[in-house]
Amino acid sequence: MDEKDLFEEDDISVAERLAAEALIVDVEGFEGPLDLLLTLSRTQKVDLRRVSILKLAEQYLAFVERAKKLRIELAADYLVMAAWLAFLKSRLLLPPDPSEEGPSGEELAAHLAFQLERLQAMRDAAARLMARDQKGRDFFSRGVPEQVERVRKVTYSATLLDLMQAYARIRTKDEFRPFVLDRDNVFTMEQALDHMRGMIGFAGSWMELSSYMPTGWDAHPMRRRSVTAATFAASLELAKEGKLEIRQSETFAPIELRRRDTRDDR
Amino acid sequence: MTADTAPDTPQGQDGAETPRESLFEAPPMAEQERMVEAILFASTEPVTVADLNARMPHGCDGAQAVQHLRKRYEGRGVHVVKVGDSWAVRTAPDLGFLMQKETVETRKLSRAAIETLAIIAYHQPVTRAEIEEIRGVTVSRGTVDQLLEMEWIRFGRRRMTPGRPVTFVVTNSFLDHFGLETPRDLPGLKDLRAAGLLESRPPPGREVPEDERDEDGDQTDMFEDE
Amino acid sequence: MTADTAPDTPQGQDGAETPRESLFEAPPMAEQERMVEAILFASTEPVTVADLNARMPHGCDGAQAVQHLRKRYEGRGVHVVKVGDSWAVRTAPDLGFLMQKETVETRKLSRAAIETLAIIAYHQPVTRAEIEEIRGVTVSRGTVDQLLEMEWIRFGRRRMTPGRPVTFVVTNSFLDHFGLETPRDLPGLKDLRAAGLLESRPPPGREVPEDERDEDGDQTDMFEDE
Repeated sequence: MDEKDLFEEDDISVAERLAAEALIVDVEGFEGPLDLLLTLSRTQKVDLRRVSILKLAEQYLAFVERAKKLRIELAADYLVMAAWLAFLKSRLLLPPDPSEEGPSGEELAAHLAFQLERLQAMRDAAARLMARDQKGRDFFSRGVPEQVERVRKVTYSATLLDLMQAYARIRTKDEFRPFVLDRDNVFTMEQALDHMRGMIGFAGSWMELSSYMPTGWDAHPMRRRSVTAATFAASLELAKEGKLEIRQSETFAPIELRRRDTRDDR
Repeated sequence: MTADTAPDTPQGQDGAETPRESLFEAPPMAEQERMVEAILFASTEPVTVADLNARMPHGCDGAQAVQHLRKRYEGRGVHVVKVGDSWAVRTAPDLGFLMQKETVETRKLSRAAIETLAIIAYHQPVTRAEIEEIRGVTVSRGTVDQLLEMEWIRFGRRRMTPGRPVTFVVTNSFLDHFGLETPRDLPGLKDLRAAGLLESRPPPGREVPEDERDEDGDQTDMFEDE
Repeated sequence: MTADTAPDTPQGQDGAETPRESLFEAPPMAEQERMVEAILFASTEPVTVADLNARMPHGCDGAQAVQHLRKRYEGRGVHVVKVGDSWAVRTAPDLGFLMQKETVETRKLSRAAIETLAIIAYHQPVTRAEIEEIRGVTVSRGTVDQLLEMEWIRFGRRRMTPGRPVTFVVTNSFLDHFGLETPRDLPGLKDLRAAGLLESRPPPGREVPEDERDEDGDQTDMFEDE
């Protein structure tokens, strides 16, 4: 097998080779190229800080090569990493070209080492975290929590200003108010007619309109106006019916009424 | 202490007194008490002494430990109580009030409520019919109930008119809330106008005459009996 | 004079208990300790000091009472533990062996989820891109969703960098689950920081603008005030 030769050329141990083969089989199990690199670096059996990035790059490239030969489809990011490592390898092997821009091979290698170390550190931290005493496994909360009864209390707020404004609103503006009659202060024409019909029979001589008004309606100006208007309207109505005569000597003079004696209407 | 329970019987894991561990000393009573404490605390239901013994290391005396624990919790915020033949931790009965979480929500009074309240305040004692007459709309039962419940209004004397309708008056709580000593301290219409709250001229035909103050005068009569 | 407080008014009994508790002295500290004891025992979730104070009578000092209580339970079968700015009663971890019965099978977290959780805890606040940078692999939506759903992580402030990416931080539930008082108590945090492994170090050749560095300054602040 040529891929075996490839590994042999690289002079790696049987154990390493077996491990690499296991990696290939397990490729699905890796969480990305960095994870794979971290696993590969373990075969170097050195402290992560002293890992040979060059060697690691070679191991990785060999892995990818092998995977290709086995027709294992590698995800794109594994191939991107392979390309980058090939580039890194060339940088590390060739003497630095002063005309070339960008970071040196050593800088790039140092950063990769840092990334590996950091990933390993996070894995260790995760393991330590999970090894801690955990709730529901090592320590427990109360088995029968007592129900905290939620009492919702609603308080209503209103200030004196709210109150005054509300009252002012009621007493002044009626735009939102459906029409209703303020019966207290309104004397209707019907009432006036009823009232006058009772009186008219005795009104043989001229009498002022105001004397036909019911008592108790003159104290309040609003009521006074209402009763005046109603009584006047009622008298016009009675005149129209021919039961009443009306006269007024001049403008703004008192209006006088008397029964019209054409026929005894009683 | 429980040496009489046949040693070395392979009673198994469910046996309360698994004697296989009889080689070891039972933990000290203080430790047993800790164990009972933890078990009773975490258990989802009351635990029998047998169950305690089953769960504690061999040689433990759950019955005794629970008695120690019960004593320890005497007068504390939680008690160790016996429920049937089992044991449990419970809140001390006198602290039950702490198990209520009161959330106070402040809401604005509805327009209907504040208007009704204003009318009652300014015209008390006032009947429902009168409130409706002034507001020009029906007063819903809910509105009045709400104000009654808030203790801002209460029932006053009945009117000596046909039907003997009940009247409403404002309460001391109302006065307290609005910082008034008596209902007479309510600002009159003149004050409202001065404060710019009545800036609009009365609509034609609905003039508020000066002697409207008389009404307030009438109103004060109603409070005279305080 | 008192005609208005007619006996048939419903004002009486309730009016009496109008809460004016500021008139009363706060209960003695021993009593406050009992109350805190009852509240903490009754709750599975950690309770904030503010919540304690809200539930205890006016004038109580929950913070002080809980300290007394914590002392009282030292070495006992249950402990009073601090979780973030909240307090809870938990069984002593050394007694976990008694509790097999109470153990709830928790959903097994995937390796990716555990790593992501650790990265968020140690690097918080951290963006998704940073998590991916550390793990060298895309963070699947499901992983983050699972941690969010478990309420072990939550969204933190947005980064003030282009794109304003959201950050993730761990929650109080996380601290509670792992018995941590604060994120500063994470195991090995100090060593990791000393080793520079919690720095976000940009790959060489990619210069990081100044303001982005400032952000990282903020980030470390989270732990720095030890």
